[in-house]
Amino acid sequence: MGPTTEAVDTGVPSAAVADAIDKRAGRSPSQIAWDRLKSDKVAIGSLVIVVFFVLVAIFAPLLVALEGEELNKYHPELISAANTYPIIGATPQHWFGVEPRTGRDLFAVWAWGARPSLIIGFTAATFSTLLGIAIGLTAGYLGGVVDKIITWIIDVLLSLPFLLMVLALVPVIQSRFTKPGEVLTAEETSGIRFWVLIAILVFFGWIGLARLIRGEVLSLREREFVQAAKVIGVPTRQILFREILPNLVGPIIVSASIAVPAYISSEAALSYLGAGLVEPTPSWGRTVSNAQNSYARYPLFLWPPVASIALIVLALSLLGEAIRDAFDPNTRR
Amino acid sequence: MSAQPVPPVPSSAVPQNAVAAAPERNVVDQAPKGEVVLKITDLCVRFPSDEGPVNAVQDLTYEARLGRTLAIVGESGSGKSVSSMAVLGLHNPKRSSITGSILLDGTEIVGADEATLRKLRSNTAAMIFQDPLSALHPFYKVGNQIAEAYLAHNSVSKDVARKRAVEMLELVGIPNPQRRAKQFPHEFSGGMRQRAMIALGLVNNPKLLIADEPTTALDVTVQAQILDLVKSLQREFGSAVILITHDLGVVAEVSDDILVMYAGRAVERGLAKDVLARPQHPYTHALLQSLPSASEDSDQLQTIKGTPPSLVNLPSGCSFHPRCTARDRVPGDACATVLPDLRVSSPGRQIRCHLANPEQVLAQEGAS
Amino acid sequence: MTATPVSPTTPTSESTPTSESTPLVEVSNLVKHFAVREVQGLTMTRNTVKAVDNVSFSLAEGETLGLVGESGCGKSTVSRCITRLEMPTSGAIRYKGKDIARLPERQLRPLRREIQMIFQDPYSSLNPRQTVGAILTTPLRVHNLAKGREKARAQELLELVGLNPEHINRYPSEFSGGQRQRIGIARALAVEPKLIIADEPVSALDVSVQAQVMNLLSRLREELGLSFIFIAHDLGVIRHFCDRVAVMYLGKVVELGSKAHIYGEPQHPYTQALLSAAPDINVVRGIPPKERIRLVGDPPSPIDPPSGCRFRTRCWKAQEICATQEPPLEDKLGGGDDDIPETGDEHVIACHFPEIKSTLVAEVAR
Amino acid sequence: MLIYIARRAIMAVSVILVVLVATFLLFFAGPADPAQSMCGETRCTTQRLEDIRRSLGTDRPVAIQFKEYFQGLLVGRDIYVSGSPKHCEAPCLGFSFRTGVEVKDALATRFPNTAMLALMSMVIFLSVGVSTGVLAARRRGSGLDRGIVGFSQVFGSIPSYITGLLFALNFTVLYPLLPRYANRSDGIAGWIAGLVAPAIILGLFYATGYVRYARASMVDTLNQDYVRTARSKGISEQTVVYKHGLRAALSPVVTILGLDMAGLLSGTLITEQIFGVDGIGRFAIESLRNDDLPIIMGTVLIGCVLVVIMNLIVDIAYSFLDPRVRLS
Repeated sequence: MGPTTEAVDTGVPSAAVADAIDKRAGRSPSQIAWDRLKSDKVAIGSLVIVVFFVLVAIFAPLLVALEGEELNKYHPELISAANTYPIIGATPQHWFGVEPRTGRDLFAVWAWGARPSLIIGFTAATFSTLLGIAIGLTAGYLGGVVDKIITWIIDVLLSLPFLLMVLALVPVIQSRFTKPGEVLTAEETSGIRFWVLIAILVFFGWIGLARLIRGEVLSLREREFVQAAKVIGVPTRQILFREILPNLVGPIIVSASIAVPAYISSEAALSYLGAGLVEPTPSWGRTVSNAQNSYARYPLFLWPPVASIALIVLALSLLGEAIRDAFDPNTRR
Repeated sequence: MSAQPVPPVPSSAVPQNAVAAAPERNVVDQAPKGEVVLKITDLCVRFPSDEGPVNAVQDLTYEARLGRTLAIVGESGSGKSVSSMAVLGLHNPKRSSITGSILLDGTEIVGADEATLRKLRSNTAAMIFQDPLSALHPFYKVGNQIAEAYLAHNSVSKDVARKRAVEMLELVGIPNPQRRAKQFPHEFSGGMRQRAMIALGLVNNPKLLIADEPTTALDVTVQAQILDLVKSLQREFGSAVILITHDLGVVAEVSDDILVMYAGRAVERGLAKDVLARPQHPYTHALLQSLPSASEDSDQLQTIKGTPPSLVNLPSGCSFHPRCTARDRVPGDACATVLPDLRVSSPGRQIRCHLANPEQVLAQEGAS
Repeated sequence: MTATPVSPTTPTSESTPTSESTPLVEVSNLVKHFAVREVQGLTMTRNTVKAVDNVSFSLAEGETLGLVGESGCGKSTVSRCITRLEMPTSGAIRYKGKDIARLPERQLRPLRREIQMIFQDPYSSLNPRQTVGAILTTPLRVHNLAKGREKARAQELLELVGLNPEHINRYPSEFSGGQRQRIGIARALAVEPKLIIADEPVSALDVSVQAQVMNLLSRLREELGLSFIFIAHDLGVIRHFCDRVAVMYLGKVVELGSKAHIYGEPQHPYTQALLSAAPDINVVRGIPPKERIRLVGDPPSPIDPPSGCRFRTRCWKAQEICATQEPPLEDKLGGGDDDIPETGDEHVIACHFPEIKSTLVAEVAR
Repeated sequence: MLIYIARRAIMAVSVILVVLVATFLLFFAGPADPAQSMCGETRCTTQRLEDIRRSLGTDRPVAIQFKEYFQGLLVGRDIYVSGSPKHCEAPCLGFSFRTGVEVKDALATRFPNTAMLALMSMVIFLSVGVSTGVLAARRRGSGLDRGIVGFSQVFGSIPSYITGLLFALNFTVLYPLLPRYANRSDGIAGWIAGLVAPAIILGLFYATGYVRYARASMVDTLNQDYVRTARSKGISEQTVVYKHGLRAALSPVVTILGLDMAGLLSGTLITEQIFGVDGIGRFAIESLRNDDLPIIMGTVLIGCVLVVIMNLIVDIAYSFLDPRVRLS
């Protein structure tokens, strides 16, 4: 139920009479969403946090230099010989203390750790979004056998236990990059791991968006404006990209903005479980894994990575929710 | 279309009920009387919205009488459905503000508590809705949905209520009611669903039946069946019927009285046949003129310029004045500045218009 | 109004020479079936919905044909076949003598300029993500029209349909339903078509706006010399706008004739029932028709239509022959030629027992 | 109805088959040499490597290996373990490279732990999630509603392993408020008590999602015409909300439950690791570090079968909830 609230428009505007009151250009649905987003306090707050971490990642070397430290500099002199725990807490030299056993500067580990998280998160989100759009559009628009095959693949992938598969897949795929008998350096292994992670996240990540896009295309295809374009003789590709795709901008942006925190979270989880990034690439997830056993004695080890993962994932998620609300105000509370 | 003088209306068309009631303010005194079941006075319904309060219904006054059908006519957003939902107290009190008075069979509805409303719903006043597919619960069997309403107001066993539901389905002309009662709504055809909806409405023999666009979703041949059904059931039960519609043809087929609404306000009231034959409000007149006819050829349709106004931002003065062709017949700028009252313009007729001699003016309008 | 064909003045690219005798559109034996799956209990059956079954009609240049019938009668499917939104299962659709029923999209494209469509829902028929300008210039770009002055042409089109050309940068959401329908009409006119298929163009509009759009269509038809296939369920709208009327029931044309025939002396029981059921403005004015016909029940499913005459299950005249033999669509009772000499049009009915009834609509003293 | 179930079952079987083939190809036909990994750090002689390969059968063509694996699954087969043939009954998943224990048995002892954890958390997220969501929907726009939605948004956005880890470290290690995981063999009560903490964390994390699904679904349903019809019958508001509203609101929630099954298994996996629960997830991680391929493969297969079966159950439940699915 809803009373219509149409704009007051007295009469059919005569062409001769210039409409002096209303010279403004129309606002597209995206512009309206953007305006809504700008006035959303949660969104702005989340954005500030995200920007903070992005800056940390970009300027990590600079920040570490500012602290006066290096990433892989060991400080055995700060480690207690008796129990391998550091003898210092947070100090002006070591803002987040040092790592037990090795005495590495934890601020450096933390600052550099922001990089892989964000790079993996954004890269995987970009590729999985592109893949999702491509597959979803193909399935939705072509329909028929292609659609059946794609939906079947989606159904199969959706019933896979994701984490278990990924855990099992990471070493297998990694071995694909290794020739038999070859011994890789730690840097090489860690570089391969980095791309394997992205590949796996993308491989499992496109499904949701593809499903969504497929469904939307199926319903948009039946909308009269697409029919009108067909009657006009607009070529199929133009219908797809000019008529249908712009209507999916909202869902795509929302999906991508929700994918980024999901991937950052997954990277940290996998690294925590030992199937993610390996030394020497710094990673918050791995730091958490290393730090959990020292928690009772040296909680400073655990807190920065744990808080950072929680904070960035939370901020990105809330930002994603805010974007969703901005595109679809009906879902608002 | 041409400006032919409209022939007089045969007065024998409608069976007249001659129970007298005390004359009251704003009552169309020439109307034949039945017992007043529903009396609405100065009803206002507002909904908050992002752009400001939506004035869905303003200063609405009317009554419904036993044995008579009142048609409430208007375009989308005219407030016709909103006002009738208020009769059953179906607006969420948190998201609407309702003032004025709705006396349903002697009980005040505005501000009534849930228990009071519950006793009246279905028992005293029932409602049937436009789209029977979405108005029936998809997960429950039709018979059970009807029985539920009966059980709510009668202390009988479930079996008795189910039997009653089957009887009702039979009454509204559903073949094989025993079997049909055990089916789900999506197994019914459109016309059958609306019949089931009517069975649900009448199961407690209410004094007032509100039918909100009951035939809009149906095809014409089925619509005719449903209208016939409503008419015959009304004759049988003697209840008051409020028919909400935008279709003037439907009004002419079944209703005794008419109330025309525009932008949340009543603009014309009277006997249906009188109003439709000789409308006095420029809006009613224009609406009738703009209808293409299946029974005569026409070259050019009369139109109403512009679009219905926003309920958030109603025009000053008379809401219809920006679209009205007769406004220059009113001296000064009264139409744009002063909201006209709903006044008695001729015996049995009320209009909300500044025109002193509307029929004359509109006859000339039609001719020009 | 009478059916005077407006001489075509619109410049056309290539075209087969159209003589007086060749109709603009000729639909013959059009069939459109849809495959559906139906699961009932343990069995799943593959069925076909016979949405359009053997429909034939033709349309002369400048003429307006109305298609009328209840929902599910196939009138929209016919329109979607002519505009080739659907590929017909069989049958021919000849446009200027050329069969377009199974033409591949590439060869169809030049013809798309000449056949346009106006849609029912003013909210779904305009892309919410495009400005009015973009909506109106798309057809121009596709067909290479008004090169270099697309924007000016779009503004002309807005003016033509009575909208403010200044509003070219607005989005559809900023217009009311009636205005949106005008934009849809302007889009159809952008390619300077000869034939417009209008599928329920006013049924989604409020009564007060409906007449505006009807008048606009009448004006444009006259000014631009357009031919129309006009689909509606409202008999008043059809009578107002069309020269000839085809009445459809369950995928078949049951009666086809001039407006005068269909409204003045309908012969098919279904046409009669339809006319009798539709509440009419003259009834509103207190002029009741002399006779009322009420049908029983709902239309049967097009998946399993009745044998013989499809209307027989609801027909009061049905006899045995109706169940066994399908009545052909043909001239009955001497057709309309004798009764309405001035038009001399065909009047065909698919019924075994046709009977003229001229008492069904509220008559106005003339 | 039966057709519907049959179709879902066929789908389920096809998924399992695909996973079977895919995992087999990835693990057994991949360049990772099981023999090499069995030898591990202590380098074997070439002769010893060959022996191991022969006993595993990895020197034979992939197709034959797969045939044997598949045969083992269906009817059982003999596998050479440290030189001597050992019979492995159907469904045979092989023997652990490391310990020589039959994979099936190794998984069977750990499976109840995972199942119990998943079940307990499911009870928590369904009951807490749906009831809170319905409450929020009924009080839509109130402070309570905003609080519920806000909390579920924040709590649901923080990865469960972060909250889980902090919870585990603080309340089972640092300040042991809740019991730590104990083996089933040490007593059922202690076992279940030990699963409470991980189940609460996992359950609450998933509950946040269900709060929002249930709320959205309920808000949507309460705006439906049929709820208005129900209200116009004069039945009590309780009946309107719970009989007419909730019944219809639940079916979309159930579909989401089906989609969540795979995710729930991932959730139990990481929760097991954090809380030290000896379930199949933790077992898989451990085997992964040891390159114990038969176990990894067995776990993936079992995990997949579990998800598929749960999906099937949810689908069937859905068709019972909604008569339109049942009959069309």
